[in-house]
Amino acid sequence: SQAQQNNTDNSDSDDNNTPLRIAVAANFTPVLKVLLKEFSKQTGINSQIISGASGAMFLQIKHGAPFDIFLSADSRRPKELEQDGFARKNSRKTYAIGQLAFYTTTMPSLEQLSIDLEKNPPQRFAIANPDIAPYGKAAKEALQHLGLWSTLQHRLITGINIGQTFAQLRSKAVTRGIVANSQLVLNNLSGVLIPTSYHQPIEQQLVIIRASKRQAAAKSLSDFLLSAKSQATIVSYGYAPTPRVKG
Amino acid sequence: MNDSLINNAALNSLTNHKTPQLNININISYQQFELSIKQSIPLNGITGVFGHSASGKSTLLRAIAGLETTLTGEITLVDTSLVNSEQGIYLKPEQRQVGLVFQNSRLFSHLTVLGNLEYAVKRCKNSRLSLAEVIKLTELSALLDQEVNQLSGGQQQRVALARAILAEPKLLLLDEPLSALDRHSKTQLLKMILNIQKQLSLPMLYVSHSLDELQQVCDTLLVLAQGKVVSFGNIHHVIHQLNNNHECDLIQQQTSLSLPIKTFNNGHGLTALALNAQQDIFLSCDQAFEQQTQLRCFILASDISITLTEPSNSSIVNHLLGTIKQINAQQNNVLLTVICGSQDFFVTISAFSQQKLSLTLRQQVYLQFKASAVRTFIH
Amino acid sequence: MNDSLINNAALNSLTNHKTPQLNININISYQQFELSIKQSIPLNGITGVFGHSASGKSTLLRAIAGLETTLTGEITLVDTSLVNSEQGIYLKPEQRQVGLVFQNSRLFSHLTVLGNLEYAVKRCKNSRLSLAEVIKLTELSALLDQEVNQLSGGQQQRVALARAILAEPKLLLLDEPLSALDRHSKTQLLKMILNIQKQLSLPMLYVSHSLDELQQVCDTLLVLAQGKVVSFGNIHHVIHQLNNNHECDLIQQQTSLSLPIKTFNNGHGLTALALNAQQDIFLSCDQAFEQQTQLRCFILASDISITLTEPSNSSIVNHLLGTIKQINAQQNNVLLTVICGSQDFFVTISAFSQQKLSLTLRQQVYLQFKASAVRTFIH
Amino acid sequence: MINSDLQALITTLEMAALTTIILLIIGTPLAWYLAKMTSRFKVIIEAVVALPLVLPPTVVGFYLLIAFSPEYLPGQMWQQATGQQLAFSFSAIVIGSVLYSLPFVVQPLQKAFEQLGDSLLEAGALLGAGPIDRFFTIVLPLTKASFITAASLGFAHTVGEFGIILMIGGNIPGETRVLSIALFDHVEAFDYARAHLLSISLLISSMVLLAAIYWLNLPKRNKPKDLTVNTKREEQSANE
Amino acid sequence: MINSDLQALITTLEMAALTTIILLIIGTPLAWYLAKMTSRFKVIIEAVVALPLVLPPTVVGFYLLIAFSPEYLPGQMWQQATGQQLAFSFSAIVIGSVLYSLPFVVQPLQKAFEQLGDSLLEAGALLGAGPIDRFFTIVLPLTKASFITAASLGFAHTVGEFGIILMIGGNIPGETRVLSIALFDHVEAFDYARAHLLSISLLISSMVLLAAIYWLNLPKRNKPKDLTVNTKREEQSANE
Ligand SMILES: Nc1ncnc2c1ncn2[C@@H]1O[C@H](COP(=O)(O)OP(=O)(O)OP(=O)(O)O)[C@@H](O)[C@H]1O
Ligand SMILES: Nc1ncnc2c1ncn2[C@@H]1O[C@H](COP(=O)(O)OP(=O)(O)OP(=O)(O)O)[C@@H](O)[C@H]1O
Ligand SMILES: [Mg+2]
Ligand SMILES: [Mg+2]
Repeated sequence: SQAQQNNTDNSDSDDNNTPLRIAVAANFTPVLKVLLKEFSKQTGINSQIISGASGAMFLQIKHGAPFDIFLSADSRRPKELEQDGFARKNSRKTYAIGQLAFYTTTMPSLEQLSIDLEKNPPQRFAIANPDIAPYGKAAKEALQHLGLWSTLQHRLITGINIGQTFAQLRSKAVTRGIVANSQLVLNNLSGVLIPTSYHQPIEQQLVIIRASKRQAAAKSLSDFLLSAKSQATIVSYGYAPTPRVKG
Repeated sequence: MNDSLINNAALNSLTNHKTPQLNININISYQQFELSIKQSIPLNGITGVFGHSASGKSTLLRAIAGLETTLTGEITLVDTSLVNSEQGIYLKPEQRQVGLVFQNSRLFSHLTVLGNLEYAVKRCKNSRLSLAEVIKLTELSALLDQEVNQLSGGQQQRVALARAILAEPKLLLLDEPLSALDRHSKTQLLKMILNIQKQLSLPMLYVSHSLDELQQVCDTLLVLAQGKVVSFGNIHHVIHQLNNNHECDLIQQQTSLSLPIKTFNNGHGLTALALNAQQDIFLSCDQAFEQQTQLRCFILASDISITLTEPSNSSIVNHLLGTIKQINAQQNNVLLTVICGSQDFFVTISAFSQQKLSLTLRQQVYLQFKASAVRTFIH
Repeated sequence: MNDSLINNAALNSLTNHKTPQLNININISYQQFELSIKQSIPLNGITGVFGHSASGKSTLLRAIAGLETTLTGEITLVDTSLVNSEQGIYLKPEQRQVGLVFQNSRLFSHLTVLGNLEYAVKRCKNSRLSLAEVIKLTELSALLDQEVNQLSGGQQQRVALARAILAEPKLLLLDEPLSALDRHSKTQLLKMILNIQKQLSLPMLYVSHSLDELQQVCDTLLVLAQGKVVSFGNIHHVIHQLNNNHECDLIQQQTSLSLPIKTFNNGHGLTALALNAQQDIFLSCDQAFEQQTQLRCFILASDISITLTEPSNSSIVNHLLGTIKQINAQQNNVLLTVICGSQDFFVTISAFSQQKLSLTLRQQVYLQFKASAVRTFIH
Repeated sequence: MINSDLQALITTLEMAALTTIILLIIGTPLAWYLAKMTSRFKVIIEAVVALPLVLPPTVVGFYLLIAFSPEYLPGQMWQQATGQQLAFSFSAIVIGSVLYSLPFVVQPLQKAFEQLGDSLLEAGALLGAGPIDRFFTIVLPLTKASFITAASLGFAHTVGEFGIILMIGGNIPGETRVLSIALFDHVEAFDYARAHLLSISLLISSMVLLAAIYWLNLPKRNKPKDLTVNTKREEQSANE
Repeated sequence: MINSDLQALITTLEMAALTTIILLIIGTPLAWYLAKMTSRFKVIIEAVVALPLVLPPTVVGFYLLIAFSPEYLPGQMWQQATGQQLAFSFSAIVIGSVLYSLPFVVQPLQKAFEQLGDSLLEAGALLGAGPIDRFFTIVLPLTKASFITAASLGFAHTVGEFGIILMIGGNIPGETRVLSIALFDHVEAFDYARAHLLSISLLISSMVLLAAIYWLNLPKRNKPKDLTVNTKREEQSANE
């Protein structure tokens, strides 16, 4: 349904008093914080981070949440927002591509690890929920690709999102699992990277909210994030390099 | 009013015309008990309510106070209709201005003794009584700051009584207010109740199992049995009726009197009461009599003896010449009704003595009783 | 034991050697009240506890029952040490086998009447009493299924009494168990208490404000005032001591007696009691006397009169020749102690009569009192 | 940074305090009614009050979000009445918390009222105290402990509440970002040091607060008071 | 699919029932102790019991997970005692729920015990009833309503609990995947139809359950009983 029909494109009526409200998936928040310093230096735009679960923010946007731009952890929700008319047409961009990694301290290579997991599988293995979390879905695909799925399927601990999976691993209650590489980088932990070819790419997409009164600022943030410099920073935080930058 | 010579009919006609009344015509049904009372009670003094345990005394008081919600019928206090189930009137307890001293004292456990008293004072509309005065009369001065659940049984009753009086209701209901008290405290508090009754012209209904107590303070007596009124009227008349009621084991047979004081102290420590123009009754003098012109007293039928000739050389000061009106043989006793002037006296003698003296109706005899046999509860 | 001729010292020496005893030596301090009692109580009948309101009667019973945790000192029941604060012994209430009928009945509101009784029965170790029997004696049959908070005050007391008895404790403490009852119920229940006392040889402590009640059931009397024992011993002696205690307004002066029954019915409806070899006392005969060999009775001092010559032509059946032992002038009265055989009798006459008769010490006089002046509560 | 936590703390306290007050105002008459009501209908109301407990907070939040959005009636009515959107406002999180914490307030109060019994209320009525008067002078002091329990359960539950507030509040700093969300954010953002710090300070301050409440509620023993017999009343009567 | 929800329902009921039983077993003596204790120390214990309320469940869950992991003492001890890992087990979610729901059970019971007073307990003791006997024959029947409140608050709160269970349970089907998580999954997976269905069936069944509990707890009126005076006891005495 075109809920926001009478909301005209109001990019010109930017209200500079309220900060730019960025709804961002929790796993990207630390990187965004770093990038925003540069962004505000460049543009002078004052911004506010609202971090949370992509699913919750998606629902909130559909029910009128006062966000300007939404950095989701997946591509499904931005697509849906775009289709339903809550996001500005053509504002959907992939700003980062998730990189999976095995969380392990001992195993040096992926081959060794796979063999080890096959031979003496751990009692519990943590991934994000494949049904609802994009990192979970990708983890499942990667395990299938490695032929470990049938071994590990019944040993899975699934987190509500990749953040919870990481917390579960950090608590040492479970010792093996698949997390986002960016989490390992941020926390100076070592792991074994999983080639992005083993799964469908984890595209983290952004959209500009149609009802936003800060269209121009949102657009400049979007542009800023997609700039080569920012992309390099993002990759340095453990994300996979984006193959091609969509205009 | 208090003259025992006024008979029941006279009392009723009097009260019907002048005295404000409490009109009760109610029905309350419980599983095993039914209270069904139709009675007008004059509101000019203290009315006693007497009867066996579980005869419905507390239920009656609760109904008047507005705590029995299942009743049908009507209760009218002076001109105010408290309940009228036909007209759908049901005045809330707090609007009735009726006070009740419960059989169990029901003090507010979160307040001190003083707090309990002040609770009543704050909600009282008239303030004709002094809090300090009531505290003094109920001897609560030393207890004011005590927690109420640390009080002894008697102390609790005194607080409950003081609290109810301080609310200065239009009608005060007392449900065995003195049952947990010793003789001395009973006497003191009965005096207080009487004083306050007079001072505020506050009508009261007084439930008690002790006829002595009722005798002393009540003008009118209501006797209940199994939820019904069995007797009502001037207290002396009612008691004299009960004397002849054999099944009813409620009371000790006695002569109940209200007489004018003729001489407070005859110089020998005796007070003389005028029984009639010719005859006096003597009893031991007491300071408390000094302020009164009229005295309530009773003489147990067992305290009076009969002689055929005027006794002499005896310490017994009272001997009255009378005529035997009735002879009523009971198991080992004989109950005689002897009329002196116009007053009936009740005398029990042993069957043995009756045999010896072979008394007959209309015979003239001397009633003989000690000054100390003339009892007042207040002494 | 019950013979009034045994004096206090004899009683004590007797109890020290043979009768099991309750030894109390305790101290309880409250802010405004201190209980300090050192007393051995023989456990062979009912001991009355008497005293003004707030004299510490309930506190004493609570201490014996184990409900006062702040006490110091010791209590020993026969051979069992209930409390000994020096040795750190403090037996829990449920281990003492002591029963208590509270001043307020404390029934279990979640149980019916029968449920309350069965609660005691289930926890009773001996089962010498029949539940059905106790229900009959306390007249509770019709009430068994009733909720306890729907009961009248007197009904509640009866349930509480029945419940305590059914627990068949080693010692039963009764705190004004009959205060909310009418004369008839009181009489019935006093009889029951006496019967059960004898049947189970269950010693009891009985708190009451009514000396008449105590008189009837107690062998020994403990009088408390302000937390201290003021008098203890054979009930008749204690009462006679109190007669001479002027400040103490506790009792009506009286002669208190336990006498053997000589003739149950002399054919004229009188029962004769043997006062001594020569002299008898007569009172109205009652069915209840038939089963007894000994009778408790009291004669109020005010019920006895004095004549100088042997009376004749009088319905008064009792005239005893005695010698004046003591003359004690009070306000408007004179208290005479007259000795007949070895029994003291107490007589109050008016100051007026004393003046008229000018009685002197060691003078021989006739005591005169009606058969009905010899009172028993049970009748 | 620490500033933002402080702001969250202020929002939290405002929300919890307001919620607790509203809970007491709504919950007390409701509990009273349930305690004194005898109809079988009561069972239904009791169940409805307890319902929010059964659903996971995020799900309750989901439905509340729908209800509060301007597309549906409650949200629409609010918008018409106040001119502002209900969802994602401070008002929304207060309303959500009230609904969610209601059983914690109603149930302890209801039981307290039931256990209180009628006898003292009857005594109060016969001394002339009307229903409101009786409530404040008899019921309230005698059930004070249960009121404190109810209020502290309600308050604590509101402070700790998270799923609903996150959903209907939207985590907007200074308006609907509360401490529990901030704490969650720190954990999510792997900022464990700050999460630990915030948790510990929240624990300690709550502990102090709760201890203070319970301490206030301890029965006072042997507290001597002044004799205050010499009241106005006495002077009055002295003049008579 | 529907099968998996059914399994979640069974796990949920098992967990909630077990938790409620444990809560009553632990909570009752704790509440009794708190109600009868007079020391100032009590305040601290009361505050500690109430603490889990104040922290957001996910945060409580995180700390519990750390405690339950085999690296730390509680988790280690458990593993040594049972041979199994505590974290991500059914036992873990029960323990977590017990800790988290404890205040809902302890507080209503504590107030009920406090309001009960000593007089009937004294009467019971003097009829020979020891402490356990008194508890079951006097305290329990007189505070039955508060027990039902405590149990139903505890049960409902456990059913609705989500954050903690998710964190320490790990969403393992048949073991720790409970209904609240399943419901959340449906919402997250845009499966609103199923989410609505599950919510509504959860609501209706909880409502029926709660109504049944409260209905059981309605005071019975005028229920006539058989006269059972003719006990063994009477026969005994007849033989004497
Ligand atoms: N709410 C009630 N439900 C059922 N029966 C009741 C209720 N209230 C009183 N009764 C019954 O009514 C009768 C009268 O009770 P009431 O309290 O009026 O007696 P009473 O005359 O005051 O007795 P007492 O002198 O023993 O206090 C009793 O048999 C009692 O069991
Ligand atoms: N827990 C307590 N704290 C403080 N004072 C108390 C406590 N219990 C009793 N008292 C005081 O001890 C005194 C004696 O009380 P107790 O109940 O023993 O009297 P009693 O002889 O039974 O009187 P009554 O005949 O009126 O019942 C009273 O003054 C009472 O106020
Ligand atoms: Mg009564
Ligand atoms: Mg007492």
